[in-house]
Amino acid sequence: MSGWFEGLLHGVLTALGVSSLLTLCRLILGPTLPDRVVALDLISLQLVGSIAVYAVLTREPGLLNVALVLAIISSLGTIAISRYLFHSGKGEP
Amino acid sequence: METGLILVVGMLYAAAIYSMLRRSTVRLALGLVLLGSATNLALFTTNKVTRSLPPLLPKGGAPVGPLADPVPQSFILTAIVINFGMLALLLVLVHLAERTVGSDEMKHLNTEVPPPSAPGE
Amino acid sequence: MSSFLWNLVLAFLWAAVQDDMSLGNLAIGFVLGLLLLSFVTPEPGASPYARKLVDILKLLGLFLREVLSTNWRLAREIATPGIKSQPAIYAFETEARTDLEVTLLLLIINFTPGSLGLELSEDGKVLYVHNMFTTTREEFIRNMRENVERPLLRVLR
Amino acid sequence: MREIITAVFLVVGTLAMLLAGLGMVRLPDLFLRLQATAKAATVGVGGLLCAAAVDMGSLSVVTHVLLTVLFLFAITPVATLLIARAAFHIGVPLWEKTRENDLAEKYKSKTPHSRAGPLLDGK
Amino acid sequence: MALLAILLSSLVTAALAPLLVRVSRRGASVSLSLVPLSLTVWLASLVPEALSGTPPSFHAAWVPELDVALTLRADGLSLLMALLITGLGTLIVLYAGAYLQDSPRLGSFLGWLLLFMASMLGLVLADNALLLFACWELTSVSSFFLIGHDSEQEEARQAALRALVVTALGGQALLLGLLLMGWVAGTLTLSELHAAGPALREGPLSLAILLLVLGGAFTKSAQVPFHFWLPSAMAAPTPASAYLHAATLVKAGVYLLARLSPVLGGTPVWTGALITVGLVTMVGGALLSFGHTDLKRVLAYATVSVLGTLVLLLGLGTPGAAQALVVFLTAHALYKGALFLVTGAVDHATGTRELPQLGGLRQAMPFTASAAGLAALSMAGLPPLFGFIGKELVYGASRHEPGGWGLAMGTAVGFVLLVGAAPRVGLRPFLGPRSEATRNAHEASPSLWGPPLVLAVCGGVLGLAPGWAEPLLAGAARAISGPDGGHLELTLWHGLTPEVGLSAASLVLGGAVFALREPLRGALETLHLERWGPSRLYGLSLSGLRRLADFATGRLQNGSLYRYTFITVAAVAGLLALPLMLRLGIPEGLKRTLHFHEAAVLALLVLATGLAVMTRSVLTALMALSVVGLTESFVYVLLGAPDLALTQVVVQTLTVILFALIFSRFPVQPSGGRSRRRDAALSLAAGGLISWTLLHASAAPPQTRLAEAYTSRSGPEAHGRNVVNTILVDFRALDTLGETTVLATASLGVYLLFRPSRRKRQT
Amino acid sequence: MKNVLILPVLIPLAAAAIGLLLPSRAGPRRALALAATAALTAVAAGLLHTVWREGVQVLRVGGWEAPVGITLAADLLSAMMVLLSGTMGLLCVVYSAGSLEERQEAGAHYPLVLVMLAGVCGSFLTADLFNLFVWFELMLVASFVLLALEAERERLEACLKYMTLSLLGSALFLIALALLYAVGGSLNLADLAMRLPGTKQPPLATAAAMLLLAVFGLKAAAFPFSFWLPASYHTPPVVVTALFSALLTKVGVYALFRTFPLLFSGDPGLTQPVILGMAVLSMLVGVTGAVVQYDLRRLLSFEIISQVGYLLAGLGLSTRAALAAAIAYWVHYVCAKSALFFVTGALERVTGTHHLGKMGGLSRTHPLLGLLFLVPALSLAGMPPFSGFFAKMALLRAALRAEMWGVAGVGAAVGLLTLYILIKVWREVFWKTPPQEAQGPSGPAAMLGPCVVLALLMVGLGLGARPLFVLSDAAAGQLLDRDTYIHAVLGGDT
Amino acid sequence: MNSVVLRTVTRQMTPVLLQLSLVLLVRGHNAPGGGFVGGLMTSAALILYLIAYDVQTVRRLVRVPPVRLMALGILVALGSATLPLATGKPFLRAAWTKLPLPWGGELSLGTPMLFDVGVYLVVVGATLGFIFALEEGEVPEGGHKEDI
Ligand code: NA
Ligand code: NA
Repeated sequence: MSGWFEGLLHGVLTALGVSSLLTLCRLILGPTLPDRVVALDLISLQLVGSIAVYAVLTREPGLLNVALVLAIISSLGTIAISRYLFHSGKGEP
Repeated sequence: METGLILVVGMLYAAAIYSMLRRSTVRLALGLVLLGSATNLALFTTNKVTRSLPPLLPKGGAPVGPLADPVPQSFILTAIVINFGMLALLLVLVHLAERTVGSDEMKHLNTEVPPPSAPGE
Repeated sequence: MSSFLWNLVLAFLWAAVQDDMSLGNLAIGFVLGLLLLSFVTPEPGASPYARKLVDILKLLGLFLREVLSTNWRLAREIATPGIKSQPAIYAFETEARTDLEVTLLLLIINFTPGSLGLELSEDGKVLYVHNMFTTTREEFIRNMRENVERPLLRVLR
Repeated sequence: MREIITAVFLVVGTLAMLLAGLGMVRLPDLFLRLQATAKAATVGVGGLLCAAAVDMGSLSVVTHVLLTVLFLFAITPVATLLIARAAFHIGVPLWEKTRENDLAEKYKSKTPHSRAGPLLDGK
Repeated sequence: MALLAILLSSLVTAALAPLLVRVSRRGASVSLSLVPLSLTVWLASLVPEALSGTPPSFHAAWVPELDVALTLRADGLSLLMALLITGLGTLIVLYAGAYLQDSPRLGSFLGWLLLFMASMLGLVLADNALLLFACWELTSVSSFFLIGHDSEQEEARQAALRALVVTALGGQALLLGLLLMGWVAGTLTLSELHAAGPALREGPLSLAILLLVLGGAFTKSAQVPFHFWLPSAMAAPTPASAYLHAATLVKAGVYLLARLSPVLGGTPVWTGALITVGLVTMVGGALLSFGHTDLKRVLAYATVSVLGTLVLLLGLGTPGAAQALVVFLTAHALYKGALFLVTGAVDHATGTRELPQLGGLRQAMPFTASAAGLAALSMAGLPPLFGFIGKELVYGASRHEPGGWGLAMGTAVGFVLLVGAAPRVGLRPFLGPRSEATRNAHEASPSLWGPPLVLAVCGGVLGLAPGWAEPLLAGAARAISGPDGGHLELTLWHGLTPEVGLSAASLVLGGAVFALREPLRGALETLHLERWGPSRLYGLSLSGLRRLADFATGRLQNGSLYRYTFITVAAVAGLLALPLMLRLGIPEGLKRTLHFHEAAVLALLVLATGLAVMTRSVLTALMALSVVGLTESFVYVLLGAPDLALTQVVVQTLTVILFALIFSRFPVQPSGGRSRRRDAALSLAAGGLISWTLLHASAAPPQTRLAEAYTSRSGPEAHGRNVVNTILVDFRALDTLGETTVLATASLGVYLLFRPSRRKRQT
Repeated sequence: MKNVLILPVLIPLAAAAIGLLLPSRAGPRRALALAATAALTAVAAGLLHTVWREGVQVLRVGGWEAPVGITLAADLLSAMMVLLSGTMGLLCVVYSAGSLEERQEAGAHYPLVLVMLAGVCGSFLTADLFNLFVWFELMLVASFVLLALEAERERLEACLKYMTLSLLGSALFLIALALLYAVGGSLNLADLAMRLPGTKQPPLATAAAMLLLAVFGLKAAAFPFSFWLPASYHTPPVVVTALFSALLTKVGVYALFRTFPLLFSGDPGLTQPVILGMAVLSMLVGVTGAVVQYDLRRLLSFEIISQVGYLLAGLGLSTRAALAAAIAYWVHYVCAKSALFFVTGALERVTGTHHLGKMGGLSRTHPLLGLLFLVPALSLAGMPPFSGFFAKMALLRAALRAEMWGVAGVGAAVGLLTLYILIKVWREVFWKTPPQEAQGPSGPAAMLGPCVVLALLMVGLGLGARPLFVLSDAAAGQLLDRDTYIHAVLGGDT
Repeated sequence: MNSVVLRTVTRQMTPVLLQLSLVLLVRGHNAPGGGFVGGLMTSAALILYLIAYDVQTVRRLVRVPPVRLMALGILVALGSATLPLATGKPFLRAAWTKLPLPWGGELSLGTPMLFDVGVYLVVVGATLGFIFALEEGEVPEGGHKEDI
C-alpha cells in the first residue's frame, strides 16, 4: 500500500469521524425525538462507511461482514424506534 | 489509543455509576447498559497488540501481521451475550415494577419495612 | 426476474466448471449467459430478456443522472451559507398498483435526492412526497411521472 | 491504478458523508435533514463500499458490498418513511419556509397529541 | 465404663420421660424416679474405688482434632456432686410428679428435668474440659426450658431468657478460657492439667485465662454482680427451683472453680477476686433476702449468699477451706433443697408464697412443717444439724487465713443475716395463727411432703453421724486441695473453739436481725435496688443493644437501593484505593500515540456518554447509548475484533428494540435531582480508580502465551481459521455452553414474568 | 480423564432442558427433578469418595490441556460442596413437592432450580476463573427468575435490588479478570497460581485480589456487600429462600476459599486484615440486623450475613486449623440454615404469617415443629450436642491460636447474640400466648421430612463430628497445599 | 403501522436475511460469525417480520415455541458435548470427519459445528422469547398461552 493512499485512508477515517461528531451534535440538539432518530441512523451509516474504509486500510475482507450486518441491523433499530414513536404518539399500543 | 481508551473506560464507569445512582429504575437500566459497555472495553484493554489484525487465519499460510489476542475477545463475546440476557430480564423487572407502583422512582420501591421497635423485654 | 436468476446460474456454471471463481471469470460467464438468454428463453411466453435488461439499464441511467444532479444542488445548499430552497409536500397520485410497484417507486423516490416519500394513503394510491427543489406542483408531478414512475413501471410490467 | 479509482470513490463517499453530517447541523427541519441522510446512505456509503470493492475485488468482497448496498437501498427508505410518519403523528413542526403541505389535512385532527408532548420536545 | 453407662442411662431416661408420661401420668414419675435412685446406688458403690488412688474413669475419643474427648473420671469431688445430683434428682422427680399432676406438660417438664440431671452428671463426671463445657451449656439450655415452663406467663419467659443470657454469656467466656487453657497446657484433660499449672498461672495468657474462667463460674454461680438472674429464675416451677437453684445448677460454677483451683488457684488475682466477690455476694445476698416477702425469692437470695460463701472458701485455697467447702456445700444442698420443696408444698396447699399471708400451717401440714423446721435450723447452723458443722468449718477456714479475723468477721456478718433469714422461711409460715390464705390448707400427697422431709432428716442424720459421709467428703476436699490436703475430722463438738463463739454470737445477732426484719425490709425498699442494680444494667444493655441495632440497621438496610448501590460502590472504591495508594504509583511506559480518527472515536464515546447521562429524556439517553454501543463496536473493528463488533452491533440493536418495546408504556421521567454532587464525586472517584488500575495493567509486559497457542493450534487442531470462534466452540466451549444457558434462562424468565395470562390477572 | 467431573453440571442441565420439553404438569416435572437431584447426590458422593481415596481429580474439558482449555478440578472442598449442594437440592425438591402449589410445580420451578444447581456445581468444580464467572452468572440468572417469579410487588422489588448489586458485581468480576489476565496471561487458577508470585506487577495482583474480594464478598453477602440479601430473601416461597441460603452465598464463600489461598497467599499483609475486617463486620452487622427483626424470614436472612462472617473469619485467619474449622462450620451451617427455613415454611403454613408478633403458643399445639425448630436453632447458636457446637468451637479455637483475640471475642459474642435471637424467636413463636390459636396439622410429610432429615443430620454431625472434622482438616490441607492442586490441574509437564 | 412498503420490503428481504444468517452460522468457524451472530441475525429477520406483520404470523412461521427451541438447542449442544463420552473421550472433545463433496473437494464436519448449531437454536429461541413476551404483553387479549 503506497504512502499517499494510506494517508488518504487515515484522512478519510478522520473526516468520517468529524462527520459523526457533527451528526452527534444533532443528536444532542434534537430538538424532537425523530430528529435524534435520524441522527442516530446517520451515525450508523457513517459507521458502515468507516468500517468499509478500515477494511481497505487493513486489507481485511472479514470486516465487510460487520459492515453488512451493521447496515441491515441498524435500520431495524431505527424502524423499531419509529414504530414506538408512532404508537406512543397515537397514545395506543 | 490504549491509554485514551482506558481513560474513556473510566469515564464510562463513572457515567454508569452516576446513572445507576439517579434513583430511577429506568436510569438504572440505562446505567447497566453503560456498565456493560465499560466492562467490555475494560476487558479489551488487556489486548496488548494495538491496531493489529483480527485473529482470522488466512487460508493456508501465515498471517501477514501481528494478530490481536483472541482470548479477551472470546471473553468479551461471552460477557456481551450474558449481559444482554441479564439486561432483558432487568428491563422486564423495571417495567413490571413501574406498572405495579406507577412510577420509576426507586423510593416507591421500598417495602422493606423499617424495623419496628421491639415490644418490651 | 427469473431470467436474471438463470443468467446468474449460467455464470456460476461457467466459473465452476473452470474452477475459477474469480470476479472477472464470473463476469465473462454472465455476459455469455446474457447473450445466450437473449436468444433462448427458458420461460415460454415471457418478453425477451435482453430488452428488459436494456430497460433496466435505462432506468439506472436515469436514476444515476437524477442522483448526481440533485445531489450537487443539495451539496451546494448545505455547504454554502444560508438555505435557499423552499421545500414542499405534494400529493402524487401514482399509477403503480401492486405492492411491489408502489414499494419500488417509493424507494426510488427516496433515493432521489431532494425528494422523500413521507406517507402513503390507506388505499395505496396517493404518495405524499417531500420535495426540496421543485418550484411548482405541476413541474413536480410531471417530473415524477416521466423520470421516475414510467421507467420503473416499464421495467416491472 | 486501482488505488486511484479507489481513492476517487473514497473521496466522493467521504465528501457525501461530510455534507450529510454538515447538513444534519445546518438544515432547519427534520424532513430536510432526512433528505441529507438519504443522500449519505446512497452516495456516501455507496461510494465507500465501492471503494472497498474496487480495492479488494474478490468475489466475497463484491458480494458483501452488493448485498450491503442492496439492503441499504431497500431498508433505509423504509426507515425514513417510518420516521417521517412518526414525526407527523406526533406533530413535529415543518420549517416555516415550507411552501405547501398536502399532508396538513390528513394530520390536522391528530396533532399535537397529549402524549406526544415529551416525545416531541425530547427533553 | 460404669460412668458412661450412668451417663447414657440418664440421657435415655430423659428422652423416654415424655413418652412415659403419655403412657401413664400417675406412674410415670414414680417409675422415672427409680432411675436416679438406682444411679445413686450405683454411684455410691463406686465410692471406695473413687477414694482409692485410681478413681474409676473412662476414655473414648470424640473429636480429637479439637481435643474433645469423652473422658470421664469420678474422684471424690465428682462423686460427691454426682451423688447429690442423683439423690436430689430422685426426690425431685418424685415430687414433680405430684406437684405438676395436673399440668398438661408434665412430660416435657420431666424430660427437661432429667436432661438437666444428665448434663449435670456429665458436667461433674467429665474429665475433659470441653466435655465439661458441653454439659455446662446443656445445663443452661435445659434450665432455660425449666424456668420457662409456665410459658404463658411473661414473667417466666423473661426469667428464662435472663438466666440463659447471663449463663450463656459466662459460657462464652468460659469456652474462650478453656480453649486458651488447652492451648497453653497442651491438654484439656482436667486430671492432667495440674502438670501445666505453672504455665497456666504465670504465662502471658494467665490473666486472660483466669478472668475468662471466672466469668463463666461467676455467672453460673450467681456471684455479684451477675446474681440477679437467680431470684428472677424463681418463676420456674418449684421442683425445678429446688433442683437447679438450690442444689445443682448454681453449684456448677463452684464446682468448676474447685476443679480448677489446683491449677489456677493460689495466685494473688485468684485469691483477691474470689475472696472479694465471694464476700460481697455472701453479705449482699443475705442482706437482699430481707427485701422480699416471696418465700422463693428469700430462699433465692439466701442461696446467692451461700454461693458467695463457697466462692470465698475457694479463694482461701487452704485445705481447711476445701473441707469447709465440701461440707457446707453438702449441707446447703440438703437444707435448701428441703426448704424449696417445702415452699412448693405450701404454695400448692395455700396458693401463695407471700410471707405476710402465711402462718399457722403447723397443724394443717405437720410433715411439711417438720421438714421446714429441721431445714431452717440447719440453715441457721444450729447444732446438731449438718449446717452447724459446715458453718463451724467455714469460720475455721476463714479464721486461719493470715489476717483472717477480719475475714471471719465479714463471714460472720453474712452468717448473721442468714441466721436471721432462716426463721423467716422455715418457721414463720408454720407458727402463729392461721391466716386467711392458710385456712383450708392441708397436707397433700406423700410425694409432696416426703421428699423435703427426707432431705431435712438427712441433714439431721449427717449432723449426728457425720462420720458416714466423712470419707467421701474428705476425698472431695482432697480433690480440691491436693492429695496432701490434711485430715478431715467431722464432729459436732470440737471443744470451745473461737468458732463456737462466733457461731453463738451469730445466732444471737441473727435472732436480733430476725426481730428487726421489717425495718430492714423498709430500709431496703427505700434503696430501690432494682432501679440501679445489675438487673437494671442488664435491662439497659439489652435495650441499648436493640437501640443500637435498630439505629445501625435502620441506617444501613433502609430499603433504598440508592443507598445500597452507593455504599457498595464506595466500598469497592475503598478496596481498590487501598492497593493503589499503598503500592502503585503513576504508571510508566504508556503508549501515547493516538491517530486523529481514534481521537474522533473517543470523542464520540465521551460526548455520547455525557449526553446519555445528562439528558432528561430517557429516549434521548437510549439513543445516546446506541451511539456509545455503535462506537464501541467500531473500537472493536479498529482493534481487530470483527466478531466482537458483529455481536456488539446486533446486541446493541436488540437492546434498543427491547427498550423501545418496554418504554412504549413508560411515562418519560425527569431524573432525580438530589445529592448530585456527591454521586458525581463517587462516580468519578470509582471510574478514576478503575482507569488508574487499568493503566497499570496496560503498562505491564504483554502476555502472548495463550494467544500464540491458540493461533498456532486453531487451524490444525480445531479445524477453524476464526480463532475466536474455535475458542468459543472448541477450546473453551464449556463457557459457551454456560453462557447460552444463561441467555435461555433469562429469556425463560422474561417469558414467565410477562406472559399474557399474568397480565390479565393483575389488571 | 475423569468425565465424572462434568456430571454434576451435566445432569441438572440436561434435566432442566428435558423438563422444559415435558408436558406442563406437576407430576412428570417433579419426578424428573427428583431423579436428577438424587442422581446428582449419588454422583457427588461417589466423587467425594474418589477424591478422598485418590486425591485431586481433574477433567480437561475437550481434551485441551490447561491453560488452553478449561479444566475442571475437584479437591475435597469442591467435592464436599457438590455433595452438600446435591443433598440440599434433593431436599429442596422434596420440600417443593410438599409446599408449592400444583400450578407452581407445573411451571418452570424445577427447571430453574436445576439450572441453578448446575451453575452452583459448575462454580465448585471449575479451575478456571472465567469459567467461574460464567457459572456464577448461570446461578445468578436462575436465582433472579426464581426470585421474581410470581411478579408480586415485593418480589419485583427484591429482585431489582438483588439484580442491580449482582450485576455490579459481575462487572467488577470482569475487571478483576482483566487485571489478572494482564498480569498472568491466563485465567486458569493453577496457571495463575504459578505465575502471580513471579509477576513484575504484584500491586496489580493485589488490586485484583481486592476486586475479587468485593465480588465474591458480594456473592457471599459479606458486609459491606450484603445489602441485597436481607432485601430479597424474605420474598419468594420459603423453599426458594432455603435453596438460596444453602447455595448462593456459599458459592461466593467457596470462590474466596478457592482463590485466596491459591492465588494471593503471597501477599497476606493487605488482604488478610481486610478479610478479617469484613468477617468481623459481617458478624456484627448480621446479628444486629437480626436483633431488630420481627419478620422471621428477614431475621433468618440477617443471620446468614453473620454466619458468612464466621466463614470469612476462617479464611482470614488462613491457618489450616481455621480453614478446617470454617469448612466444618460451613457444612453445619448450610444444614442448620436450610432446616430453619424449612421449619419456617411449616410455621407459615400453620399460622399463616411469618411475623413473630402474630405467632405464639406452638410448643403446646405443635410440639413436633418445636423440636424441629429447636435442633437447628440450638445448633446454629453453637449449643451441644449439635453440629454447631464443635464448628463454632473449632473456629474460636483457631482464632485464639492465631492470636486474633478480637476475632475470637467477636465470634463468641456473636454466638451469644445468635442464641439470644433464636431464643427470642422461640419465645415469640412457641411460648407466647398467640393472638389466635393455630390449629391444623404441622404440614405434609414432604415438608416435614426434610426438616427431620436435617435435624438428624445435625445431631449426627454433632455426636459423630469426627468424620466431618477429619474431612474438613484434609480439605483445608489441600487448600493450603498449592503445589498439589497446581500439579494436578496443569498436568505432569510443569 | 402496517405499511405496505414495510411489508413488501420485509417479504422480499426475509429469505435473504435468513440465508445470510445461516451463512454466518456455518462460516463462523472460519470467518467472523458463528452461532451467536447467526442466531441473532435470524432473530433480527424475524423481528423485522414481526414489526411488519404481527406476533401470530411470526409464531406460525417459526412453529416451535421459543422455550422449546431453547431447550432443544441446549440439548443439541449438550448432545454434541456428550457424544465423546460414549467412546471414553473427555467431555466436549471435538470429533471431525471429512466428507468428500460430489463436485470435488471435501467438507470438514465436526461436533463443534453441531455445538454451534445448538448455540444458534438457543439464541434464536431466547431472543424470540424476549420479543414475543414483550410484544404479547402489550396486546391486551393477544397471544395464546404457551405451556412451558
Ligand atoms: Na465463551
Ligand atoms: Na444464601
